[in-house]
Amino acid sequence: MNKEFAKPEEYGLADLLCCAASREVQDNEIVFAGTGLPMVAIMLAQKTHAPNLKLIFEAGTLDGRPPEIPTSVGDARCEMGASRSSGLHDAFSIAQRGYVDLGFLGGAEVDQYGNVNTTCIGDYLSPELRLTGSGGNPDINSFAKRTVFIMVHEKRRFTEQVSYITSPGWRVRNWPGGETVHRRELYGAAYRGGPSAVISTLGVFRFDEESGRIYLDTCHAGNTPEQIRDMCQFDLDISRVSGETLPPTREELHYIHEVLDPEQIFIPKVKPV
Amino acid sequence: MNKEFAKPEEYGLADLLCCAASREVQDNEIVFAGTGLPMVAIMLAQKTHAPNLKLIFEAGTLDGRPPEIPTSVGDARCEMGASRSSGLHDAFSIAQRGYVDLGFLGGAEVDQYGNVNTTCIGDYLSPELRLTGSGGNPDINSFAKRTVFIMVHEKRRFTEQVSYITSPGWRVRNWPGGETVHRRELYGAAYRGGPSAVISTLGVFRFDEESGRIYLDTCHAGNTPEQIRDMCQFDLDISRVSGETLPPTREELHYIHEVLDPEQIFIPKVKPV
Amino acid sequence: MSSGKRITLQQAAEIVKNGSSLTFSGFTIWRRPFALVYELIRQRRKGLHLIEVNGGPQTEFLVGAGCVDIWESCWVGHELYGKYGANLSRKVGNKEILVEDYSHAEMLFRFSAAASGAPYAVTQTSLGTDIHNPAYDTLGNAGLRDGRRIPLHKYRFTEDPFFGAGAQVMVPAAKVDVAILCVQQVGEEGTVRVNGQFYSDPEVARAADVTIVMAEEIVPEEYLRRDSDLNTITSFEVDHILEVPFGAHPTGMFGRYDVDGAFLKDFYGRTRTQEGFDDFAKEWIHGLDHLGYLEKLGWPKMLNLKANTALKYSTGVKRGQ
Amino acid sequence: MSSGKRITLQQAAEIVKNGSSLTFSGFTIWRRPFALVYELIRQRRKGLHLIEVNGGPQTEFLVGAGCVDIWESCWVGHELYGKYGANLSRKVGNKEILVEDYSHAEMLFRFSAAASGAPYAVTQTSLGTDIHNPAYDTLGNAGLRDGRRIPLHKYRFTEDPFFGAGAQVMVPAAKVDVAILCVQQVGEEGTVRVNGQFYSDPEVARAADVTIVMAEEIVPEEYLRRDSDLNTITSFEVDHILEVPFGAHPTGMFGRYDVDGAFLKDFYGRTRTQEGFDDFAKEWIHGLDHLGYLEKLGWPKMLNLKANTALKYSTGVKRGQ
Repeated sequence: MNKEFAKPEEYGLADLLCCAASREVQDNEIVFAGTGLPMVAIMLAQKTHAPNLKLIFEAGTLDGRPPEIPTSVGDARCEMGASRSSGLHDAFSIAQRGYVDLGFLGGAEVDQYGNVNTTCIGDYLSPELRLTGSGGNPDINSFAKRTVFIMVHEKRRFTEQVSYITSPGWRVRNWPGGETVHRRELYGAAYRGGPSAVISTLGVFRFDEESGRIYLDTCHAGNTPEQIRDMCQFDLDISRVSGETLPPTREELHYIHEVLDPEQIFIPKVKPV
Repeated sequence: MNKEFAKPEEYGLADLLCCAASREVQDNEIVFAGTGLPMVAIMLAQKTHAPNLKLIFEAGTLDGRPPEIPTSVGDARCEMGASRSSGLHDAFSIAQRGYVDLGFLGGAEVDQYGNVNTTCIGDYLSPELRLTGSGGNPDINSFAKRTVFIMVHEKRRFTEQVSYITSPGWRVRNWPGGETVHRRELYGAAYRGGPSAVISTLGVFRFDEESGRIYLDTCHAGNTPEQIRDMCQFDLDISRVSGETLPPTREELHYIHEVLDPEQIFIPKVKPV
Repeated sequence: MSSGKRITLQQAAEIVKNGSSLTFSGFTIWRRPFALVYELIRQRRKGLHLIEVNGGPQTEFLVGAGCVDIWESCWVGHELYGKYGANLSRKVGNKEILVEDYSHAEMLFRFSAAASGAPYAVTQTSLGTDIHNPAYDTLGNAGLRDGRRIPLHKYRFTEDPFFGAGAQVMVPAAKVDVAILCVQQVGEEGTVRVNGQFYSDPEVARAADVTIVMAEEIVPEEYLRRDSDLNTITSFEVDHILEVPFGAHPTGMFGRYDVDGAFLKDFYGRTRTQEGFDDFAKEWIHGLDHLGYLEKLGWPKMLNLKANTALKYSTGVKRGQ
Repeated sequence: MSSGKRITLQQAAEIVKNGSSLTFSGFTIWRRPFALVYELIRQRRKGLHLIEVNGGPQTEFLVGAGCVDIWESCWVGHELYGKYGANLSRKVGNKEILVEDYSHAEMLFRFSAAASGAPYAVTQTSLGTDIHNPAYDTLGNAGLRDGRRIPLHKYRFTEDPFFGAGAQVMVPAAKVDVAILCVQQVGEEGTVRVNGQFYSDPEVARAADVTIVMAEEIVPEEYLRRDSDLNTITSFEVDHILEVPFGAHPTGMFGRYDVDGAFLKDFYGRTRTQEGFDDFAKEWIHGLDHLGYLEKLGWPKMLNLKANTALKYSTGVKRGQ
């Protein structure tokens, strides 16, 4: 199939994010997927460069091969073609046991160490806005070797310090004291890695495992490193930018729109001008 | 059916033990059963006075209604008609959760506090004879509200102190120190009772919950309390004897030999003289 | 054999008292015991303590109706049909409800511990997050930790002494008064067969003191016992049963019917305010019984949601809408 | 899709090294991976560390053959066909083997902990017994507690801090190198479907670093995935698969064949002495391969053991004999 890159007018931002996320997956990996764009990204990887990846849905579907995109991890479509339809105890036990290579997650806020908040905006004890809560975000992030966050980029979301650490980044709190330590010091046998990338609507960010700090890796077309730095409340490291985020290929766009999400449940189709 | 007591020549010792064990079961109870005579006893209770008892087999069969006596708790006959065929995690979780009313167990040695040994004869570190090991004996005995032991009565088996406490009686060891304490002090929330009877080939013994000591309740026909006391290494309390162990009824013998164990796998048929 | 476990929807709701702690079957927007949730709202139950592996529309309905004083869980929303729990969020903002946050795996391990009679579980999840921040112990701050239903601590830290695996979080067993399950089939004696993912249903059924099972169908116990290795929950773990077809609506049931996304979207859109919730409840809950509710939903909608028996999901639903 | 997981019996045995720790599927005299146990004996494997939820004939064969240095479990015997483990007992008497005793539930919870990646489990079973006697810590007394495969302590005591439930025993996760399972069906990619009781198979498969599945049949993966809620172990938890019909003989397999009681009785009767064992092994193990073994057993016996497909057990076997 046509592996040429598509032209800018042929795809939208959601397509770009989906393809960038898909390329984080390597073949044969065991991937823990949430609902929405991550699921499209993983299934895209399955159709293209990672045919042997194994998909786990938090609700209990193990090595799933849904024929159509499920709209939720509890969806009946998850069960079809799976190795097992089971429950949460299996899904989380498998994760804690160390089987999971990669998890895709989202967040409302992220800080420079990859700590993510999905719990509340403002003081936890008197929040401005209560959000959905953690879900499995901290669990997948605790147990997987790598996690990738997909986020809408607004300056208030790329914050100096998240209101509430829902999901552990590279430098976390050592409770009950609360002093900041490297994740490695806290996790012991469960230390297998941590957040490896944030894919925002402006660019792709990665982390330095030692310092635990985020840096800009690639900019999506039309954004400069400096512009992206201005869109962060913390001082973004732009010294390691490797170039522009690669656009979707025609093959990828075909799979997204003709095979995986023809109903445009998660990814709208760019209308020809 | 004929609920008259059978005449002495119509039944054997195994019949008597089986019926005595069966009468320990009350209707609607959840009963944890091992292989052999206990299983016949429980199924006998199911056929007679306890039609609604629920049977659990350690290997994972829950609320079983085997059409024939299984020869082991892993037997395919366990599965037939059961509510669930599952695994050990369910069986032991259900037990620890407190569902089990009664467990039937065996033992090589028992002491005056109902501690039972199925592990070794002689010093554990240099045993005269290594036995089968604990199996689920201590587990069922820890979690059930009542346990009943069925044992061959030899003087060396009714001992002052068992070689090894495999299964906890009423007075047990408080490790790491090893001082003897009442079971109630040790078990906390898991304290629900303990050994309630020993059915030996000579008589039926019960326990005083407060002192934890065994006493003789009934003698099987042909044995006097004094004779039974002489067959114990400890000083058996015979002050509370209530009489003779009731013989099997004709109905019970019918079920044992015509319905439950016609193949005489566990209970031999007494041959007419 | 009849076990006398069969009760009505009204009787089932009466088992849940003001102040009871409560949990449910299902996952997010799937297999939630809605017919009974509606009945609890009709009976104006108060002071409930919800302890959920994860929340969903059932949380939002009960919270919106003012039935809930404490919510202990990890997540609430309507997935694709409403991205957060607007009713919970409003009540948190107004300090009308106490929220105790754990992670999803922590909640699951808490229920697993309770289901196996253990007082707690050890795990390495969520280390270093604010979930473990001692200042954020809501029930402790409210002075509610009595060591009976509510554990004396939200969590404790320890170290693995066996393999040097490092820091461990001890999370207390999730003990609840009543679990309400919504499944495909239950036998007359209580044996449950769930089709598809069983989520955390086996754990919540066993963790609760009283377990009520609502099923699409009550089937002959013998039918289920013919293949005992296909069953999900044991007869004696279930105290009461009732047959309520389409009882999970607006959530979905594997193999039977899909999620009614349009209904959830409408709920989510209309219940940002208390007035909006009250209006919605007047329209869809109060003054109706379960059959009246189904009549009001109507045949065209229900036939459209009905799953294709080969595929196990509806081919008629326009998804994401 | 072929996964390249298929290996031969000989290759499977070679995965188990001298000194490996090893565990098995099944329960007492059911679904034990005998074809592979025989092959390990033929290959004269040494120094094995068996960690078993419970033992059975497979233990007795491996112990009798001198393959085992350490046995960590709770029970060994042949049920109705041999009431204790005579080979183990002999080697314990001669101090040729180390035995570490736990209770059955403790072994199960140890495997459950390992399977869920936890370093230990807490339980209240067996409190006050000599299982917890500190003097009887065999592996500790032998100086083998390295904190890697063998935990630093046999157990630890603690108290429940959450509900005042009292004394708790912490039992270490059972970590093993290799698990060998014997089941009815495995798919080409490793998905396992067990019929009947699954005992502790899911836990041991996940607790092990390498999992080998011997099945009566390797079936198309698609066949198993058509009903994913009937499967027992996930594809990616299984590393190697092999098809070995009647591979559990002389133990039984639900729905396929019964226990060969006569064979076990013969083994039990003849192997009280080492000479007896060696003689038995010469007759039934060495110099044979699996097909040769089946030929030697012969058609009349195997047809007699074969389960009736409606009842799931053999109607031909005279039980107890």
